Amino acid sequence: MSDGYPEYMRRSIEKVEATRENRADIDFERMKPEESQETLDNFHPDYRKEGKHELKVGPSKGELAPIELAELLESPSIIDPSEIDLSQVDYDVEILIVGGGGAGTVAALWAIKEGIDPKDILIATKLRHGDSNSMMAQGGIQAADKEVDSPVTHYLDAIGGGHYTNEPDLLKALTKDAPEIIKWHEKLGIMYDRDEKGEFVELPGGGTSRYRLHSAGDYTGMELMRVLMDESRNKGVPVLEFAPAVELLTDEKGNVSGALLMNLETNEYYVVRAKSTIMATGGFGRLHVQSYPTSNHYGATADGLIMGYRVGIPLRDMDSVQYHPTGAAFPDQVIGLLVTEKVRSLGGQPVNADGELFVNPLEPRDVEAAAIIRECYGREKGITTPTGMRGVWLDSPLIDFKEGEGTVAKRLPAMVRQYERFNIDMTKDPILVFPTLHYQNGGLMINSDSSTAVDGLFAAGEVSGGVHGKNRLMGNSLLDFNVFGRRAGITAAMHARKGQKPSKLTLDHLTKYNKELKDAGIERKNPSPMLLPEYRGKRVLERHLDVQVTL
Amino acid sequence: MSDEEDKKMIDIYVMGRRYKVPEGLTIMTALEYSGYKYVRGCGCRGGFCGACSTVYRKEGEYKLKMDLACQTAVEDGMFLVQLPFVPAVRKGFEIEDVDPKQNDNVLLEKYPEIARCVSCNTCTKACPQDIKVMDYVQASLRGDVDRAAKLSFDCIQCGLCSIRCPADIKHYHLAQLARRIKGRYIDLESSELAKMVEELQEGKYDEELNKLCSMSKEELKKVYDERTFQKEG
Amino acid sequence: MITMDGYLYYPGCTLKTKASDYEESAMAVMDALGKPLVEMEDWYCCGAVQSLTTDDLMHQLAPIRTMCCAQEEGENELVTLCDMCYNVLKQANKRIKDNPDDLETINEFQDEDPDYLGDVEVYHLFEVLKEMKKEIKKKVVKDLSSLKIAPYYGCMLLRPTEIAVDDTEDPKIMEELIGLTGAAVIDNPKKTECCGSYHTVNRGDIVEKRVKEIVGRAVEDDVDMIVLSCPLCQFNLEYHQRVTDFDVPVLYLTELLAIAFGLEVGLKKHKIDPIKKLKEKDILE
Amino acid sequence: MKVKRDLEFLDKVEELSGQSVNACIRCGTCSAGCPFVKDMDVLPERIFKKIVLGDKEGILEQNTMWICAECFTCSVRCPRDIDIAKIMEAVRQIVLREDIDKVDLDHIQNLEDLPQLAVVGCFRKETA
Repeated sequence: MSDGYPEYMRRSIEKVEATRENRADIDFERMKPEESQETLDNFHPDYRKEGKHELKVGPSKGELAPIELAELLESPSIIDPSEIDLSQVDYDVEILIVGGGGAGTVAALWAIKEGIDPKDILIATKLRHGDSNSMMAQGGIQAADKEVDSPVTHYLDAIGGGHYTNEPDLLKALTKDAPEIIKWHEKLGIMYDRDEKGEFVELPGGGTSRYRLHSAGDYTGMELMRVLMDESRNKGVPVLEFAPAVELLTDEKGNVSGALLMNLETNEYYVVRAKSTIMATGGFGRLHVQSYPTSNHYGATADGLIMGYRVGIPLRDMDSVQYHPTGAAFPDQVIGLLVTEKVRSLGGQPVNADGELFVNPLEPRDVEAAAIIRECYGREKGITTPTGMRGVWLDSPLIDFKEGEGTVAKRLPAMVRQYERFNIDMTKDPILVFPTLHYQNGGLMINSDSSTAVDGLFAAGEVSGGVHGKNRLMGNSLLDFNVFGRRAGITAAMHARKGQKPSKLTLDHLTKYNKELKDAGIERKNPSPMLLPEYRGKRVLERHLDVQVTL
Repeated sequence: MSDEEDKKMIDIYVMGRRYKVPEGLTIMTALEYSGYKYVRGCGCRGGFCGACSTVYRKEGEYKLKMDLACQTAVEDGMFLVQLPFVPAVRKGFEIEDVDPKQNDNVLLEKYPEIARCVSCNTCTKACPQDIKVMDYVQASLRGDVDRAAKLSFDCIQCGLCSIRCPADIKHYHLAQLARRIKGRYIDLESSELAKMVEELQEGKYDEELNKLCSMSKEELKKVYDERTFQKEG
Repeated sequence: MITMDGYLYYPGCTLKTKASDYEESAMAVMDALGKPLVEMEDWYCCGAVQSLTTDDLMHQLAPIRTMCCAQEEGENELVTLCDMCYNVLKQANKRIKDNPDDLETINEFQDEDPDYLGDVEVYHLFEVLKEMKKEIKKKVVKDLSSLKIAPYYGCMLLRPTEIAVDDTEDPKIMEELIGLTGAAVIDNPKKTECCGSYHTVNRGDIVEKRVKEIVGRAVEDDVDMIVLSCPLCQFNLEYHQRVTDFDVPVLYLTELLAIAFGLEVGLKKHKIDPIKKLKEKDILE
Repeated sequence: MKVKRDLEFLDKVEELSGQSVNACIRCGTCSAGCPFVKDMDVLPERIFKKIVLGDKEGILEQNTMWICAECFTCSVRCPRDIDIAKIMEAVRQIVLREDIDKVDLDHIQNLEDLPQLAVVGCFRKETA
C-alpha cells in the first residue's frame, strides 16, 4: 500500500475500492449533445467570458484571446528596432527553423529530403534541441491503418471533437498523411508497441470511434523525439541552442527574411538571414491561462504567436484552450503534470469522492474536463487536498483488475515511476486528478502546405491553428507536428530553391506595430516575447536589484 | 494554490549557500523560490527531457546522489548542485547501414568502449529512471540488440550514467542506436499499415474525404452523431 | 563431479555472435547426450583476460557477479565453453576463495546486490565431456576415419597450473575426445603455444607470425583440420591464414562431435570453409 | 650509461605483482619458452634485471610488457616459481595508471570482424 496519502484521503480511497468490482463492466452512457453543451457552457474555463479579451490591434483585431495572451500581443517588443544593427549577418542560411521541438526537427529532415544541404539549415531553439512539449506527449499518435478504420473515420472523429470548427483542408491533410508518417517512422526505427506479427497495438482515445492510437509505452513523444533528433544529428543539421528568436526580420516588401536571435547566456543578439523561415515554436501553456497549472514544458510561452502576429499572420481559435481532463492534483510537487489519457484508454475510470463513476471515461477532452470540474465545483463531490486543491480519483488499479496484474506497470511505466517518487503506487491506489492547461488549440493561420499569409514564413505544430479547430483529440498533436512539419519542410525547401537571398533585413514591421499600439492608445509594461516564465520567489523579486554585475 | 506562509521551512544549500524554502517543493521549484532563474538545467519540468540532472548529498551521508531536479522533493539539509549537460561522443550512421543481419555486432563496432565495461554498476546506480544500464551495456557487448533496446527504453538521455562511468562508455548514445536498430530491423513491419499506405496512394479515400470537406456543419453533425464505436481492438 | 540432468551454462559474449557456431553445436551435442546446457538467466562479460595485480579488485567484479547469478539461481556448478571465460571465471573464483578479504570487499561494493558466498565451481565443457566418453562413442554415426585432425589447446585451458583442465605440458583430453569420433589424431608440438591472443586487435603482425608457426606445422603434417575450443584462437588461426597460402579449417571440437553425431549444426561462420573439405572426404554430402 | 636507480619502482612492481623479483636466478627459462620473444625489444629475464636495478625509464621505453599476451607459459615453467605474467602485468599497470592508453580506441581496423573477447581483452590490457 502507498503511504503517500493522508488518512482522510485514504478513507475516500476505500470507497473507490468498494465500488470497483461493480463499476468494472459499466459502459457509462456518453453525454447527449445537449448535455455536453450545457456542461461545457457551465464549467469549461473556455466558456467563461471574463477570461477573454478582444484584440485591439493586428491582423486579428476584434477577435477574442485569453487575457494572458492578449497582454503579450498588445505589448511592445522586448527589443527597440532603432537599437539593432542588422548590417552584419551572423548566419546566412536557406532555411531558418525557429524551434527545436517536433515540428522543427521534422521540417529539417524533410527539407533535406527535398534537396537542401543540411549545412544550409539552422535550427534555433530556446532551450536544448528537443526540449519541447513533443517530448512530453505520453499517450500516442493517431493514424488510421487498420481494416476497420480509415482516414475518413479519423476525419469525422476529429471534426466532431473539434465542434466542426477545424479547417477542412488542414484536417484532410492531417488524416490522409497519417499512415505515411507512421511508415516513415517505421523506416527510421521508432519502437512502437506491436504484436508478435508486427502489427501495431492500437488503443482508443477520447472521442475516437476506432482503436487508432499508436504508442510506444507511455513515452511515445519521447521515443519520437529521441529518434528524430538522432536522425537530425546523423544528417548534421546545425542547431543553435539557448538561442531563441526574439523577432522576425522582414524585407522592404514586408516578406519574412530571417530572424533576430538572442543568446540567452550572454544576451547578445545574432542576425539570421534566411530565404525561408519556419515558425515551430510550440504553444503557450506557461502563460497559465486562468491561473491553471500546466503540463507544458518550461519554454511554452507563446513567442511564435507574438512574432508571427507582428509580421501580419492572423490568429484563429485563440479563444479556445485545451485543458487536459487529467492533470495531477496531488501531491503538490507534481500538480499540473500530465496524467496521460492512456490511463483511461486502458480502462481507468474517473470516480468521485464517494466512489461513483460520473462520466464516460472517453468523452472528447473538453467535455471530459468540464465533467470533472462539474463534479468538484458543481456537485461538490471532489476530494480536497491538504493544500486546498480539488480533484477526482482516477481509478488506475481498475486497469489491472480488468486486464490482469502487471498491465499498469507494463503499459504506463513513466506514470508509475512519477508517482513512485512520491510514495504513491498507482497500480494499487487511484491517483487524484484535475484538469490542467495542456494545449493551444488555435494559433497562426496556415495553408495546407504550411505556408502563411506572409511570403517567406511557414508554420507548423502547436504554434499553428486550424487543424484541430476548437478542441484537439488525443493523439492528433504528435501527428500534427509530423504532418505539418513535413509539409513545412518541403514547402520551405521549394520556396528557398526558387527564391533569391532576401535583399533587405529590417524591423520595419515592428516600428509599424508599435505605432498601431500607440494609435490604439495601448500602453503596457510587459514587453514580449516572454521567453521564459517567471517563477522566482516573491520575496526575492521584491528585493531584486536591477543592476548589471560584470565579472 | 497553497499558502507559502503556513508551510514548514527547511534549509537547503545551493552551491554552498544556505536558503530557507518551504517544505514540499521539488529541487527545481526550491531553487526558483530561492531566486534562481533557470536558463540551462530546466526543460520539460515533467521528468521526460533529462535537462535538470542534479547532484546532491544529504547531511551526514557519504553517498553522492543523482536525480532529476523536477522530480525530486527537497529535504532538509540537502547540498545541491545542478549539472550542465556533458558532451559525449556520438557516432553517426545511416539507418540503412546498421542491419544486424549484415553485421552481428554493430553496437561494438560503433562503440568499442563498451568492451571496457567492468560491471561496476555505477551507471545503474546513477540512473534517475531506474534503468538497468549496466545490463543493457552487457547485452550490447554480446550483440543482443533486442535486449539492449528493451532494457533502455525508458532512457531520457540525461547523461548521468556517462558522467559516472569509469570506462567512459556513452551509454545513452549506444542505447539510442540499439533502439533504432530494433525499431527498424528486429521488429516486423506492419502489413496493415503497408496496405493502407498503398490504398492511399491509389486515391481510395480521396472522394469520401473531399465529400466530408465540403459538408456543412449540420450535415457533418448528423454523420458524426450517427457514427458507431469499435468495441474492441 | 557434476550430477544434475543438465548443466547451468555461461556463454560469454562471443558465443552469442562471432562464435555462435560453437554454442549451437555444443547445445546440440549436449542435447543429443541427454545433458542439455541451460543458459544462465543473467550473466556478465567476464573480462576475457584475468587481471593480475594484487590490488585490482574492480576487474574481478564481473566474474564474481556472474558467480553470484549462478548462486541466485540455486546452482553451485557452472559450465563454460569459451576458454577465456573459463580461465577468467576460474581464476577469479580461486582468487576470492584464497583471499576472503577480497570477497568481502567485493560484496561490500556490490551494495544491495546479494553477496557471493564463494560456493560455485566453474567447469569447462571438456571436463564434462571427458566423463561421458561411453555415451559419446554410442552417438557417433558418421565415419570420420578419413580425417586427419590436429588438436590445439592454446593457453587458457592449461595455464596457470592451478586451473588447468589437464596436464599443463602434455595434455591428452582433446586427443581422447577426438579419438572417439574415429578420426586420426595428429600431434602438433605447437598445440599449447599461444596464438597471439588479443594482439589481433592492433598487432595483427604478431598474430600472423604465430599462425604461420602453428598452422604451418599442421600443414607440414598434412592435417585436414585443426580442432579447438577457444573462440579467439579459432578466429586468429583462421583469419590470419589470409597472409599465408594455407587453407586449414579450424573447427570447434563440438562441431566435430556434431558432425560425427550426424547433427546439422554450426559450420556457418568460418573464414575458411570446412564444408568443402568435409565434402572432399565424403563426410558431408 | 648512468642509470638512475628508482627503488620505489621495484617496490611498486613487487607490491602490484605480489612476486619477489629478487628470487630470479636469470636462468632464462622464461625467455626460452616465450612464443613472443622475437617481437620483444628485451627478453623477459632482462626485464627482471632492470627492475632490480630500479631502471624504470629503461623498462618503460621497451615494448616487452606490451608484447607479453599473458599466456602464462613462463609462469608455469619458472624453476623459482615466480609468476612472471604478474610482473609483466604490474609493469603495464604502472604505465596505464598514469592514464596512458596503449591502444587507440578510435582507430581500430576491422572492428566489424573482431570477436568480442579480443576487443575486451585488448582493452583490459592496453587501456587506462
